[in-house]
Amino acid sequence: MESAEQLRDRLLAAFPEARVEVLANPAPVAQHSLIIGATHAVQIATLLRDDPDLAFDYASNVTGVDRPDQEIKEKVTVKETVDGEEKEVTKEVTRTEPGYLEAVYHLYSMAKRHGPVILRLRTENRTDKVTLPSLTPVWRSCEFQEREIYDLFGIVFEDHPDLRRLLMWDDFEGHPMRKDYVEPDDYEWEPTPHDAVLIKAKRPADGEEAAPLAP
Amino acid sequence: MDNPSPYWFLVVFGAVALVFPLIPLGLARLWFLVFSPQKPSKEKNAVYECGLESKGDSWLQMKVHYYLYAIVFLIVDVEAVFLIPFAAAYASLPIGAIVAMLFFVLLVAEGLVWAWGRGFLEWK
Amino acid sequence: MTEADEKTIQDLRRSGILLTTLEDLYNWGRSNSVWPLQFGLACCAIEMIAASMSRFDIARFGSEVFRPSPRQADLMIVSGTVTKKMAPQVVRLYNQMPEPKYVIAMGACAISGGPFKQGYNVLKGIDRYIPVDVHIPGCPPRPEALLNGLMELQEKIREQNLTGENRPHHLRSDVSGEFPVPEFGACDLEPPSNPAVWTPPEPIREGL
Amino acid sequence: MSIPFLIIAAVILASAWAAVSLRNLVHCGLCAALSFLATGTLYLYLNAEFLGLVQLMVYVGAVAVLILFTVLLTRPATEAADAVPTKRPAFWKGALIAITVGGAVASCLAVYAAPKASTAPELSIQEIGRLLTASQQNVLALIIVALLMTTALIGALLLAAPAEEDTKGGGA
Amino acid sequence: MIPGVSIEEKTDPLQGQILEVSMGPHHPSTHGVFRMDVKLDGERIVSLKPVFGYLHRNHEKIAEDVSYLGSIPYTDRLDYLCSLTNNWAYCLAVEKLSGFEIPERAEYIRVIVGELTRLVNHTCLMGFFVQDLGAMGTPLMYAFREREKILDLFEGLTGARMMCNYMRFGGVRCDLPVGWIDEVKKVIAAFPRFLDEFESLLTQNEILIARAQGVGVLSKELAINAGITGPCLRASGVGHDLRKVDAYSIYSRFDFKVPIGAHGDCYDRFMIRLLEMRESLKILDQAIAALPSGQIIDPKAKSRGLRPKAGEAYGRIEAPKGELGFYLISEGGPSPYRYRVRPPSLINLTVLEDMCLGGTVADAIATLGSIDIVLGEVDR
Amino acid sequence: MTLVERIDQAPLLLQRWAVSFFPALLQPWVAMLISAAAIIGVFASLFALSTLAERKGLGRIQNRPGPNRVGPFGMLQPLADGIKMLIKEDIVPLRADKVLHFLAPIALIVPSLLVYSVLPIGRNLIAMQCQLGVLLFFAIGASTELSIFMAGWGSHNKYSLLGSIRAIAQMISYELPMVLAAVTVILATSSLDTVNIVEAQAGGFWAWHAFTPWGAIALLTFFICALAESNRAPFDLPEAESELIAGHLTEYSGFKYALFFMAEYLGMMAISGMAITLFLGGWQAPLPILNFIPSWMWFFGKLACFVVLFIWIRGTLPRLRADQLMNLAWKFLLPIALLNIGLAGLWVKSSGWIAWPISVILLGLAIVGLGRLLRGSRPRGGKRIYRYAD
Amino acid sequence: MLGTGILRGLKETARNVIGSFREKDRLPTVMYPEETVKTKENFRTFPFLVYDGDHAMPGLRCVSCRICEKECPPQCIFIIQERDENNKAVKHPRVFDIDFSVCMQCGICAEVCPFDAIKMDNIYELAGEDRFTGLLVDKHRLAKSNHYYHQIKPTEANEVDGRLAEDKRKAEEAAKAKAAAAAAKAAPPPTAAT
Repeated sequence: MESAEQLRDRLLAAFPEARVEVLANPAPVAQHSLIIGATHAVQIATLLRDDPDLAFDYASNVTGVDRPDQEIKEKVTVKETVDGEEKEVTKEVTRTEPGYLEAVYHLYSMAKRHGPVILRLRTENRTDKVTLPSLTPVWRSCEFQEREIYDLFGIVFEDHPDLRRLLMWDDFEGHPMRKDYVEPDDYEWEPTPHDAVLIKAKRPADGEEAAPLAP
Repeated sequence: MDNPSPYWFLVVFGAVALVFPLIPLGLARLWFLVFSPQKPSKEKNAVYECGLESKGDSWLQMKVHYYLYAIVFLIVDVEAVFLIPFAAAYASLPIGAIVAMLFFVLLVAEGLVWAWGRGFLEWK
Repeated sequence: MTEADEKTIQDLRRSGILLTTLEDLYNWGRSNSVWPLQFGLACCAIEMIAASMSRFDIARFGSEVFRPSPRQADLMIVSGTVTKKMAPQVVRLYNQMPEPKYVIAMGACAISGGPFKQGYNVLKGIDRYIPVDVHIPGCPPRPEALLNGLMELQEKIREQNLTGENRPHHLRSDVSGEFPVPEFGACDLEPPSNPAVWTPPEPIREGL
Repeated sequence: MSIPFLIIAAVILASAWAAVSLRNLVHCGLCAALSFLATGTLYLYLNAEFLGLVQLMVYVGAVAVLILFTVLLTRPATEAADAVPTKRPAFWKGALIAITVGGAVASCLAVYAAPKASTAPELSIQEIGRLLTASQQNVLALIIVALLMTTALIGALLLAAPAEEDTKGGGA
Repeated sequence: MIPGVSIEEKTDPLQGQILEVSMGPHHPSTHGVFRMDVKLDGERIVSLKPVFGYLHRNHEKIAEDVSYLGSIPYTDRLDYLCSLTNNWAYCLAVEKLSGFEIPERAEYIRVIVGELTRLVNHTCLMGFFVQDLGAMGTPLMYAFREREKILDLFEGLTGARMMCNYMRFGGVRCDLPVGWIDEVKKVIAAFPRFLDEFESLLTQNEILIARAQGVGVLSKELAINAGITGPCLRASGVGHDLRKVDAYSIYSRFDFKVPIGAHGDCYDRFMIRLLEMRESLKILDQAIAALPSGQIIDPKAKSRGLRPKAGEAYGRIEAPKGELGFYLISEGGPSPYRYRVRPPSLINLTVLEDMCLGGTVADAIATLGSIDIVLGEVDR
Repeated sequence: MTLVERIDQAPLLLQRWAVSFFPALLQPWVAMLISAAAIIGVFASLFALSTLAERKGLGRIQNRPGPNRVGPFGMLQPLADGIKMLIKEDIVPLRADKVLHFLAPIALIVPSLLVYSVLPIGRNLIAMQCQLGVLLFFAIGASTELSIFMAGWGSHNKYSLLGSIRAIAQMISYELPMVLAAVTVILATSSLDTVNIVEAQAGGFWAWHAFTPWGAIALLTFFICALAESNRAPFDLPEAESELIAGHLTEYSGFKYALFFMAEYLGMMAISGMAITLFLGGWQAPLPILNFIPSWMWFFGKLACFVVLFIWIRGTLPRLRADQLMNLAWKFLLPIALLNIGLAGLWVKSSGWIAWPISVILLGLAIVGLGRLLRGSRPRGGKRIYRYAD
Repeated sequence: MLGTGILRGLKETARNVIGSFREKDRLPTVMYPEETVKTKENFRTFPFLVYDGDHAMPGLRCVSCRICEKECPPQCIFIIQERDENNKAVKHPRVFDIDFSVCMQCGICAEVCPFDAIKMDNIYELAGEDRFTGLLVDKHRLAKSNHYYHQIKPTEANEVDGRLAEDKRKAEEAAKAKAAAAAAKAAPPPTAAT
């Protein structure tokens, strides 16, 4: 099978305006993925499915990932004019990396028995621009999984035939798989030491130190 | 009536058979009165529908196919009714009578075959 | 056994052998013919099915008649995780069972939410909404544990009085026969528990 | 006029009245079935055994079912029937037909002289069977009945069959 | 255009009303708390919408809170009929993420318990399927009779009947107890007798044939496009088995075949499982014969306090129900940043409506039974 | 009267003895009352026994012992169930048609009992000998459909309504081949009187109607229809658990449900009794040597065999689908039954041996042909061959 | 076709009925309250605390290190460490509760315990009416003797005992060596070379 880079080049050759980037995966398996721009996603997906060399006829796993806004502290070297003299100063800057929601598609080919190709589609942010094109028209197997992503992460898939909540009830508010989802406070006092439970039950911890660990 | 017709037994039996289920039902009613009060309530006595609240009316308009079925049944039932006295008398009947009856049966059967061919016997 | 109990028993003795015989018969009949609702929720349901299969054979206790309709069932075996999405249905099914009815909470999930207690969609114990007669811990409990729970329940039924102050609630006319069905709220059930059935225990832990 | 006859007659009349006057069509159908049942009983009481049992089998077993299915074909039975539409011409047409038929029946009854001794002939089932094909007239009647039944079957099916079946099953 | 078929609802008032019935969540044959909102025209289905979530236990959310090790017992409860293959798939994903090696012996043990799990699953499924067709539980009883024997093996090896919690990253938790292999041999030697019994009880039964053949047909093209995996896919005529395709673990060493059907109906799905069990028995025989001695876990691997380096991995195996995949993203923390299960049951349900349209309720029940779902996995 | 005869006629003698205490005017009526009570008593206890037999028998089929803890060998299980049913709260759905909901079980159980009046249970042991016994059986049996409709429609539940519609369609469809199968016997014996029919089969099992080509086919037809008429597996569609929860019984609780249950068993035993009467020699012993065993024991023995067969089939077979069920009735059983009448006629008119080959050939052709036709509605039948992927 | 399959099925069930009277394999029912399935040695249900010696509380092996509490996936273990008069931590749990109504019987606590102090029991008959007091098990109910452990899991217990004895020996040796070293440091003995 072609490597991620080759695939990117092939896709860029077919759709020169499209955004296709390779995202390296440092894990030992090295399943690298392709970040696809939303505008050309359906065309690229159709190509991946229909091209006889690629023939990715089977979308195995479709899932969402939530990347909240991150505060990144980094040291930046800036040139500043101090006392009329230009100096290189190292400053610590706090920068907020905007968060996004991501839909990840794992594609395989049953015909050619190769794979996976991993597509990643990213929304612009996590609040209002959370729309992505649905790939259900290309692979039917995305139908429920995209509904699940809509339910749990809040990504709205355009052109999805039946975009409703999949797991939670219809009037449910919020998207529970997001990292910042706050669960309803419905624990009773209970004997388990589950930290959250104890905090919720508002009982101060003993404050004792942990015993020495195993020798 | 010194020698009642055998069918009077049906009347007597019918009466007894009517009383038979009423006894336990009455006993049950008595039990509820004395010991265990019945507690009907809105939720409990609602219509069961897989644990959900029932949607829509369950008394609804049915398909015409059920009706067609009943028609076919009625006709064949009547045919069977004609067959019974014929069968009872069969042993003493001449061949002509049997042929006539065969004709009768075949005529009705033809209707049945027609209905079969047109697909009216398909349950939908 | 409290004094009041003793007194009731004395009262019963006095009121004649007929009543006690009736009570015995009543309890004998009920306890030996506990028909469960055919109702499985999750993993424990498989062990519940296993309990009705040839190796364990719940039929020996007369309980193999798993009725699909709540109208003919005596026992609801809550076998598995009750999610918040499922809880109203469970309560409604319980309501639709005729009295006298019993509930066995089978497995950790049904008792308290169990390992999934931390989940946002998991009800932390079915006893928040309906009264549970027997708890069977385990994840899942062995089929024998279910049989053990069933025998526990039969024992409980046999000890119930037909008259007197401590007669079970289904014999009282002043206790309602149904429990409010919770509704879906914005992110939790409304109400989150039925205070008439369930009160959380007082924190009694020493050292906290 | 014996007491059993009175009881049976009362049941027939009451259930027939209920069948036309009840609001719920399913109840009407069931009352009609009761009326059939009572009629069957009347036949039995009059020693017309075969007729009585056939009445039970065909009317209670088949016609009543047909009626109930027909009721189910209508709009949901719970909907209250409209009040009798006295204003509409249909009512007057109906009334006219009723009066005509009633008059005809009444005049027939007036002309008809009932035979004095109305004891039913003792007719065994074998005798009935033999009579079915005993004479040419009887055979003719039998064949006509068969033809009628077949026609009724085909006609009823064609009338009631949904339109799609008509277009589809041309070759049969 | 969405692949698949659709049927228009009739609106002709003479045709009777469309009856809306919900089958489930409490229904004897929805395999747990599953619900199908069915619209019926007479007895024909004109619309069938599955409703999920009645067993949504937040598995993924919980797994993103607990340690890598702590998720293993939770995976047991995904597809609660086959906990060992769930363990396996998860361990495979973690192994891919952190690069552990698996010793020979552990691989063999995994194959043995994995195939035993397949036997358990298929046995039960066939029992449930025939139960759904209305048999009074007899085939199910026979199936559970055999299942108990295999559960005894699991109990002897892992300590639990259903929730085995047996595999660990880089191997398995404990070695085989003394005499366990002999018991396995006994069980699998007796197993063909059960299969024969089951076959003569059912496969030629006219009623079963009438109920299952030509019912719930799934075409090859739709099956591939809808991501159907496992026996459902193979019954539709696609010879796709991850044990052959990926040849993960040591499956390339065994001689076994992949049965495929030609019609894609309920009967094929039923028969494919029956045939697969016979193949599993073959694998078991070979694996037991070749079981090496040695280590059972990679000494480099650690279970407690595992913190894989940042990265992601998708590991998949051929679970009895189809492709079971785990997708993990690590940020280097003690628990995965993103943990996702690709449940075969949920995705196999995608085509449920297509398979049921035009059939009767009874067909829908049969079709659902033949797909083989477990709600713990569908809703997670 | 010999002792054997005395035992044989014991029920009758007991009845006469009891009646003799009453004034002559009342005697026929008291006799009727006693017969009615006896029928109800005997068959109600047989109902209890057969539920127990069913639970234990199904258990044995399924490799488990079944109820064995209530009383000795679990014998008291039906009693416990009965007590429980009696004290169970009786739920009538709020939206149900209360009158029909209440009347349905009663309207079902009365005809289920009435049909027993024409079953000859032993020599001279028949509650009501009448000329048209067989017709009476079917005529009264036909009214149970209405009761089931009342139950299903009266419950105001979708499953109930669907179940009852199915039940009616099924029962009317199977009534026809059943009646036609009985017609063959009427043809052969020229009588509708059940006693005459039994007596026509005297002399040994070779005289039973089941041992003629038309009789065998008619018995088979009758038996299949009996399964369907009593809503037993594999024709238990009206209460198909896996589809319709409990069909028309869904909304019934307490003793009303028990009554339905009882009616099902009573119907099953009545139809079995009729099959025995028509085809299996009724109370006749299979061999003349065995005549010392009381006639009613033969009847109940044969009945027990039928009940066992019912249980056995229930424990083995999956359920048919509604349309297949209808097809089986209309497109297989009905033509076969019609043809069978013709063969029976041939048999009666011909000298016997020549009818054998003709019957066998014709019936064989018809069964195979119709079977093909029936199977033809499916895309492909028969044994399938499975390939293996490479 | 034409019923042969049905007949074959009927034959199969008939064989099972007859077999149920003759073969153990066709009537595998265990008459539960009277007889029980012999569970396998590995079988686990709920955890218990092992103590050595005759007295439960002093003999607990648990040192209150709280590893199990942290590793327990559903977090059903609750431990508070014992403190002496001087508020100094003692290697003994003051409170050791396990909520059986939450426990998922995974056995991870026993697996991670470095002191072999918590092990998996094999009792399962715990059905009761009371959820809170009945299923919240404290250290007194959890404590079971090493003897009991040997009874339910002989192989494993022997292995553990061996390992503990080994550890103890090593620890003693180490202590001895340490003491010797300390002594040597304090005053190098002349015989050290031998």
